[in-house]
Amino acid sequence: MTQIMQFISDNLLLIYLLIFTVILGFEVISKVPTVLHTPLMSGANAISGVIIIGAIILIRRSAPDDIFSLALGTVAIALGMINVVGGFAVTDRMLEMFKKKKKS
Amino acid sequence: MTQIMQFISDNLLLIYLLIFTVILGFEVISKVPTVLHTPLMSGANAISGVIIIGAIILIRRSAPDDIFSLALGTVAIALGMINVVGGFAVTDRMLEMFKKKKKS
Amino acid sequence: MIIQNTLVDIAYLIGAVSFVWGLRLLGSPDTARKGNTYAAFGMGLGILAVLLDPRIDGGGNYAWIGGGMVVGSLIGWLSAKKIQMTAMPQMVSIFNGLGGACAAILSIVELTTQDLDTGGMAISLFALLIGAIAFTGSMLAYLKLDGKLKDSQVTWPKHSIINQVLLLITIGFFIYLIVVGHTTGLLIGFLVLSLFYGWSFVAPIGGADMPVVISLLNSFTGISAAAAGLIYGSNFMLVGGILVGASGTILTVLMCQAMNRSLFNVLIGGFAASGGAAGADGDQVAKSTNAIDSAILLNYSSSVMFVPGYGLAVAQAQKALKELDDLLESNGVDVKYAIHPVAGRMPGHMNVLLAEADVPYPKLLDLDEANAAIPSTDVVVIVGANDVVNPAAIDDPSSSIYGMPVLNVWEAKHVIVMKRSMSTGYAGIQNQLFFHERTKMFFGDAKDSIQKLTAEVKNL
Amino acid sequence: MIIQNTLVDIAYLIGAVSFVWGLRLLGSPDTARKGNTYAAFGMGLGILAVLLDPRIDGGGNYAWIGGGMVVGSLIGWLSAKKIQMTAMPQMVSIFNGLGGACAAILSIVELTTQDLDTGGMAISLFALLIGAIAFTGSMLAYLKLDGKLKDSQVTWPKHSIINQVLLLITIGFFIYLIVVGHTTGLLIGFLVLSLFYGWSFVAPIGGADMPVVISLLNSFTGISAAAAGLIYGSNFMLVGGILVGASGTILTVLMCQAMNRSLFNVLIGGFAASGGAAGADGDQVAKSTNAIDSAILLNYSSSVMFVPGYGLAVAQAQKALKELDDLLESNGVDVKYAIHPVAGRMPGHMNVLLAEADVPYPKLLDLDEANAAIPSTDVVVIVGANDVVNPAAIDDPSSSIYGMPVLNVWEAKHVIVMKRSMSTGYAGIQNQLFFHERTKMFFGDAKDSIQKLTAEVKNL
Amino acid sequence: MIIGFLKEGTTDIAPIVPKNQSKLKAICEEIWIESGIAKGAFYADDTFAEAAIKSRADIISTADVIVQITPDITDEEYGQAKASAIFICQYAPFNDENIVKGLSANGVNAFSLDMIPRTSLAQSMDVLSSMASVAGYKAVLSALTMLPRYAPMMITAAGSIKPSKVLVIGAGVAGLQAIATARRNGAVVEAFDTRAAVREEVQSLGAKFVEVEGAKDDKDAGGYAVEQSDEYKQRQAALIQEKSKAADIVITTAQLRGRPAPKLVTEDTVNNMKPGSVIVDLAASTGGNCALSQNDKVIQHNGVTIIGDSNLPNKMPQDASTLYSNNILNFLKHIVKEGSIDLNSDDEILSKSLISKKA
Amino acid sequence: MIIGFLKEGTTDIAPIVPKNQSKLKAICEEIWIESGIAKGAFYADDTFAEAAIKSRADIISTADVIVQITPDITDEEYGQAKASAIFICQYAPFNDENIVKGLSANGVNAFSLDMIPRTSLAQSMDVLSSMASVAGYKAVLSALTMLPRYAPMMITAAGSIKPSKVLVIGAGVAGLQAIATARRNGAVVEAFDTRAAVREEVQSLGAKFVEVEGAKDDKDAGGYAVEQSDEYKQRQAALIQEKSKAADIVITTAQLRGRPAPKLVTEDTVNNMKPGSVIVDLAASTGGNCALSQNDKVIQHNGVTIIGDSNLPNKMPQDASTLYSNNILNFLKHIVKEGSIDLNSDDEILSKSLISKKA
Ligand SMILES: NC(=O)c1ccc[n+]([C@@H]2O[C@H](COP(=O)([O-])OP(=O)(O)OC[C@H]3O[C@@H](n4cnc5c(N)ncnc54)[C@H](OP(=O)(O)O)[C@@H]3O)[C@@H](O)[C@H]2O)c1
Ligand SMILES: NC(=O)c1ccc[n+]([C@@H]2O[C@H](COP(=O)([O-])OP(=O)(O)OC[C@H]3O[C@@H](n4cnc5c(N)ncnc54)[C@H](OP(=O)(O)O)[C@@H]3O)[C@@H](O)[C@H]2O)c1
Ligand SMILES: NC(=O)c1ccc[n+]([C@@H]2O[C@H](COP(=O)([O-])OP(=O)(O)OC[C@H]3O[C@@H](n4cnc5c(N)ncnc54)[C@H](O)[C@@H]3O)[C@@H](O)[C@H]2O)c1
Ligand SMILES: NC(=O)c1ccc[n+]([C@@H]2O[C@H](COP(=O)([O-])OP(=O)(O)OC[C@H]3O[C@@H](n4cnc5c(N)ncnc54)[C@H](O)[C@@H]3O)[C@@H](O)[C@H]2O)c1
Repeated sequence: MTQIMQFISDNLLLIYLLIFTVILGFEVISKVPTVLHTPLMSGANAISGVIIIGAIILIRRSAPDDIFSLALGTVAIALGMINVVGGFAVTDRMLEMFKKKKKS
Repeated sequence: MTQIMQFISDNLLLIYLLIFTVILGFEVISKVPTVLHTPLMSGANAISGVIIIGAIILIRRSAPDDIFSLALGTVAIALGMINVVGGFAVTDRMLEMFKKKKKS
Repeated sequence: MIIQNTLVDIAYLIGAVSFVWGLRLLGSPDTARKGNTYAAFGMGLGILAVLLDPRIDGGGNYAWIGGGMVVGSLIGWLSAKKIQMTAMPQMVSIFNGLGGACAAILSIVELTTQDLDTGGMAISLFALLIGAIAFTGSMLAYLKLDGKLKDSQVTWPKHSIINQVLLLITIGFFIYLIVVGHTTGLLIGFLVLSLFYGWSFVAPIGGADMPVVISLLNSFTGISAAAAGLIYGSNFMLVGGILVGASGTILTVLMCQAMNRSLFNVLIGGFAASGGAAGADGDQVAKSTNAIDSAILLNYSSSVMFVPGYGLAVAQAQKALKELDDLLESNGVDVKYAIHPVAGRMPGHMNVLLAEADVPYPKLLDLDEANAAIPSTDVVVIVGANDVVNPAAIDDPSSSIYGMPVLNVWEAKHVIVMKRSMSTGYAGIQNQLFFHERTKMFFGDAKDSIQKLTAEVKNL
Repeated sequence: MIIQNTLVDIAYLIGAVSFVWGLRLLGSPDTARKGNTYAAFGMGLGILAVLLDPRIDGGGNYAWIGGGMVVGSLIGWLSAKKIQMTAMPQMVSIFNGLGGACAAILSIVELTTQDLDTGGMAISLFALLIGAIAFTGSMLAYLKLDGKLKDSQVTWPKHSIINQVLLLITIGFFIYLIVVGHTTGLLIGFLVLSLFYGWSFVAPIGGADMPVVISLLNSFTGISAAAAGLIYGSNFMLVGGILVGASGTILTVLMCQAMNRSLFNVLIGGFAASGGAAGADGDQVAKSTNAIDSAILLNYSSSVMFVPGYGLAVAQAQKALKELDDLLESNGVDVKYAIHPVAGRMPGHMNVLLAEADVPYPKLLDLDEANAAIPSTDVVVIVGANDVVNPAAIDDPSSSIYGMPVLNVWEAKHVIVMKRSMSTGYAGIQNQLFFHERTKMFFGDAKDSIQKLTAEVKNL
Repeated sequence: MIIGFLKEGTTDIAPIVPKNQSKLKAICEEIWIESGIAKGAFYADDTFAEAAIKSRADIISTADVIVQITPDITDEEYGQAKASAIFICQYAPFNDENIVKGLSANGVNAFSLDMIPRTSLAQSMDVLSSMASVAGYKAVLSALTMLPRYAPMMITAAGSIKPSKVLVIGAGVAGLQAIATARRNGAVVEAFDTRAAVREEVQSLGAKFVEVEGAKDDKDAGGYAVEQSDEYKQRQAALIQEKSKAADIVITTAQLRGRPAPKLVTEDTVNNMKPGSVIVDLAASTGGNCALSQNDKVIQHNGVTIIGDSNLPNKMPQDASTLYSNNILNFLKHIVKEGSIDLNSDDEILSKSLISKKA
Repeated sequence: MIIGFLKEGTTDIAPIVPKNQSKLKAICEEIWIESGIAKGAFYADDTFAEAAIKSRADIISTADVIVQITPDITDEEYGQAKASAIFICQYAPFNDENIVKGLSANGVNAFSLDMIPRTSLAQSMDVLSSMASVAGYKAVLSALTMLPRYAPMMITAAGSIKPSKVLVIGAGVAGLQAIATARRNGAVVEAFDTRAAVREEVQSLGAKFVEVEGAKDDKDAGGYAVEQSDEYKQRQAALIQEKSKAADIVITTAQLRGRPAPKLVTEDTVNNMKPGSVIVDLAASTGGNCALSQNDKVIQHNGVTIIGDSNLPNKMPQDASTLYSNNILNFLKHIVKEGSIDLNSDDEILSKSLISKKA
């Protein structure tokens, strides 16, 4: 218990940031028209590809002979990159239909 | 320069929090009807009375014989409290007109 | 101890989230009141937390604290309760000024009693500066708003140049103090300068722009509170202050937009621009209104009377009007139409139009019925009529329409006049109704205006 | 070095803000595309930053990184480009699964190669669990959505009980690993269990609910990325992950609401509830739509044809319809009305109604004109008509209306049918149009539906 | 195939209008018309370029199909026609069963357009519908022309005028059209009918439906009204009297197929109406819904004008002719298959409207 | 003060209706009426409980104010009246300057209601406005009754009917009301006037304004139209011909005060119109806007019906009487101050309408 309490007190700023980010995430989405659900999901999915950052860190800090880490890390990078690039590209395609007509 | 840079790197989490809070502040207000401008201003003003927290800290940590700090601090508390209590009360009065009628 | 620490931290956290949530709810008419309560709750929690925080060591001095709090609460509560509705903006201004003063005092104490590093000193000085400006600025804004001081009494020639010079001096002083360090004397000088700048900053701004200024000063107070939060290491103050600073700034911009002006214009333009009220006749000024405010007025009233005139026909707004009618009725507002016998350009013109829009006959009142109903009507909305609601027919024997029966709309609680400009109607005579104290002008094509109004009512 | 550090930190910060801003813009049709670009920009900035961050020490190994990135980018780009519009949700599901897999792999490496404290271990295990679930769950969702697997092929009897037991076991295992510590074997076991649970979790959920599931799994991936952010001490990952986690959760709830179901219902209800499509005739199911989707469809099309029928008269929706017409016209949509000779209940019934709403005569097409125009019409909106758009008149010799000329609305690109239920019209016969692939049903009173639609078009 | 069109003395409605000539040509070889066939509808003979102008005798003796509005053909003339000749008219066989007997006895092949079933499919051939619609429209205009008052509400400098009240009794095709037309003109409209299904239809036109409780079920009457119980009739009479008193215009369209029209507006009711009010009785030809109405006459009774007219379409001959001629065209298009008519077809429309066939 | 109301042979409009009796009583001692004064408006004598029924001779010789619709009083009768007696009629002095001369010669105190200025204030007494409004309304109904076609568009199973086109020439009070009524009935309406201010008014009723370039400025004509140049008239004639050809109904209301009505619809134009079309000429009494129209007659020309009628309010006598009687009441209320009329007042309404005063 005290441990958890201590953790909270130690990472207070982080917790503030977390909570505020969550509120921001809610706030920003809360009034979205139904048709945008899928593109939004797709865009959010692409963002969730930030995991790639972790993969890059992993490889960068691995020893050049740590083949295990390097191989797995590279696979992870490839997977993450598919998520990122594919995700944004597919979202963009979905959103093509919303190109605004000029009002006459 | 380096000092500032160092400061940024040191307080990164704080800066994240600041920026996210600013965004949240913008986001939360951005679509407010004109009639709510005054009540909103009033409510925000009441919140700005958080400065009272500082005044309380000031007094609490002052030595009981540090009359200068205590006197000024007490004035500060009183002023801040007027801001807080008066602010919320006045806002509430302004908002009385928005009591929702039951739709018939 | 650690548990109590954490509980206090959590209380702060909840308080901060309450601020965010409260502000959010304050942004919509339906939830605004709840939002205010949330924010107040957050504040209460924060105060409780700081009173109980075991990490603050020192004398305690709860008597002082209690004394200050009781006095402040009482004054705040009483003044908020007995102030009149119309004087509330002034009150807010005073409150805000006091908040600023509080920040300034704290900074002074901090600067004089604590041993600060450069950063801490810079922040304290900043809080002092901003707090002091907020204090005197708000006070002047109050005096102006309350009519205690006229614009002309507080401006000097070339005021805006003076202000710019003052600003430069203040900034210079600020930097000097940070770099070179401060003495008590210098501090007092800086305080006085800041106070003076706050006053001088607000002085040339027109009385009508005071709400914008108050909002701006409010965000200043918020920023100074945030700065104080940094000094005291309180995330709660920091977050609360920043929130107010950010939303206050946005709000200021929105208020300027609602007045069709830029913030720059307000701050620099001084009086010159502030005379730009919508329509003026000699020294009479007609008040204008907009869709959102009218929407709230209509939606929260219990009886509304439309007075259609020739402008309704020109704008072909009859169907839009009926739609607004339906909407209001569905929100529980009682809606009637007052048909003046000569409204329009042919006998029965209004009847033809309203029949086209399918307004049921029982909703149409003729002159006598309408005049009987007007005194108990909350809002009369005049849609492109002019001569038929001209009080000159009753009180100006020299008028060409003197003696003609008209709709005595000015007897209603509120009057909204929809037309495109201040120009005259068929009879070519000015209409004093537009300058009546209960009248607000809603300029624009009638159909347009009604549609905007409808959209806003739907948004409520 | 410190400068470079700070620049990297600022890049991360800007990246994080871009995520927030991008998500915000993604929420409105007009700005969605820009939002996606912003988010992509933020990601690019983050990747750049991590590649340049001088604080990461180790082998560098840029070849490995480059290889992985090139391969991943190519695959991602190509598959996004050649996928068909209709298959995009599946694609998103795969992408999401890969993101989850990535998180799981990182966690494994972390757990096996690093020496972690309890907290770090807990977080890594959590990321592993969530990532693995997202991976297999998404893959199954893809297979189901793509029709590669039928619901019945992957469910076992009492599946939901099995799932609950599985969940308990998984949690137990998770706690055990944290408390007791892990070996490689145990880790592999945990991985397999997690993967299996992800699959089993999605298995009993009906195919029609897959989009909701994908959204949920997406927020899982986000959370696992955030957890990884904690492991690697990256605020950027943390913020990005949390944003996705939060908005993904809200989005999931919104999607459920749009389907008039609760999330609980979707997750636990399995197939049983998923059959609740709007109207069904035997094994035919009519697709239903709603105001927002119809609004976008209408607003972004270039020609719309209304087909009024007796239901328009019953709902007295003619004026509401005209208002929608006006609105669409003002947005550049070409609007026509197709009047079937026997629509309504008396000769000229529709004419009377539309004249009342002041629809100009040239907008009214008679049967022949309308049938000529329909194939080039983007959307046909049928407002309370039934018999007059019944294809049985053309292709079902046994029908009592066989031989009557009808409006061949099914030749248009999209058909929206507004009526209250699936019930029949005057002639009392079923209408195959409602089950046509291009038809969507918009249930409700016609006036109501139209007004909702209008409100949504205004919001666009 | 030759299709011949006969003129008729009693109506201005024409069975053929110029714009339908070419469409008819698509299903027959020749069109024969009498001179002046569409004069009443403002079409001169020279507008019929694709038709041949023939004498009545020629047409009767030579044409394969002979079309007229109402039967104005003697038994002798039937005898002069070809044995296979087919006559198309409105015979109104439900009013007089001897008509069919007579035709059959003469061995005439006759279609009666008023026997076409009232289904969605047949509506394009349904002359009862199209003419009733014209009648309902014209009834309101006739009434408004006679009415000494404004129809719409008028709030003017010279005083406020209340809107007129219109009571429509019988909301079939004619009644509904009357409701729509009266509402257009700004009158306040109430309508009354025994058929329950009509309520929604009346309301869909923005009028008020006046209900008498306890009407008989009419689901199986094919859209026609059924006779009601005596008690119901009493309640109905009371209600009509009450509503008529307040009304400025009463339009009655209630018919019972094959029976005299119900007397819904009694003399007493008329006496209680406001002077200057107007009654239009579209059922006048079958005895009238109003006790005082006289067929084809406009009479005054205690200041109330009573228009008894079952043939109002005749007052709007051009458009009525267009509609009627379209109905006939659609009917012919339906029954003529590859240039001939199969009288033994079991097509519902054909078999129901074929009232007499040469044995 | 005794106010007497005289009956008149030529109109059914009554100068007094029962509901105005008590209001009149507020400004005078007695109301005297002739028997049958409002019979044409469907009010029997016994509905005038507050008035006394007197003979014409009694009224003329005794009443202080004598009211009639149009002057149907002989010089001899004027002689029998009291010296202070005041006559109120529509004398139409602008049509014949001898009228005023005659009255003055006879020493008659006479108000002419058609001389009331057309200001906002006077509108409640303005009989020209109220009657023009009735005329415009009735003109459309008359035309629609005669028209062999539907007014509104009808898409029916028996074919699609195009909406009728109505051309209104002269968009004054009558013209505007005609526009509104025609639009209500579903017709497509175009209107034409020389006064530029009318454009917006026409459009405000949803009709299309047809413009001829180069009209003369009429700002100072007090709401009345001015004579136009010859070139303008030619362009106008061409346009009217073109529009009339397409029109089903033409309603003309163009008047020039004190001068014969402009001939806007020529014989040639009529010949070019569609058979069955209808012209209503509200200016018939001042010579007609249509070359062929005959006052108070309905004639046929080449299949076109021409209704020449300047007295259409007579066809709607009850409401027209209500309005007219209100106008008179309002006028009396305006000029009677404390029981008497000051003929020397400089009130604009009084002085402008007082056309003859005993020297
Ligand atoms: N009823 C009759 O029979 C008849 C006949 C002839 C004359 N008149 C006279 O006409 C007058 C009628 O009085 P009224 O009050 O109905 O009309 P009015 O006095 O003529 O005033 C109409 C007002 O509508 C405004 N307007 C015009 N177009 C508009 C638009 N599109 N949107 C919004 N407002 C618009 C105009 O102001 P803005 O330009 O500022 O927008 C104008 O002041 C009386 O003086 C009456 O005597 C009546
Ligand atoms: N035109 C004539 O002269 C005439 C005369 C008599 C009969 N008819 C016959 O009437 C039919 C006309 O065809 P139609 O397509 O116009 O009508 P319909 O086939 O009768 O269908 C009308 C549809 O409107 C829907 N509806 C009713 N009230 C509604 C409301 N408030 N909001 C939304 N929808 C509503 C009903 O479905 P829900 O209940 O599901 O809402 C119904 O299926 C033809 O069969 C024709 O032959 C015509
Ligand atoms: N399927 C189709 O497309 C089609 C076509 C034409 C008509 N119809 C139906 O057939 C129905 C009958 O049409 P119609 O106009 O020729 O009918 P109709 O002329 O026989 O009768 C007119 C109306 O009078 C009413 N009526 C009879 N007795 C009455 C009484 N005692 N009191 C009050 N009202 C009384 C009837 O109910 C009917 O509504 C129509 O309402 C219509 O729905 C259907
Ligand atoms: N102030 C008031 O309240 C009030 C009251 C009544 C009338 N008025 C004004 O007075 C005007 C005249 O009214 P009126 O109806 O008695 O006019 P009117 O009867 O004299 O003429 C009818 C119309 O015919 C038009 N006309 C004349 N010559 C024409 C020609 N050659 N071609 C086409 N059109 C021609 C006139 O411009 C007028 O609009 C009205 O339009 C109205 O604005 C004002």
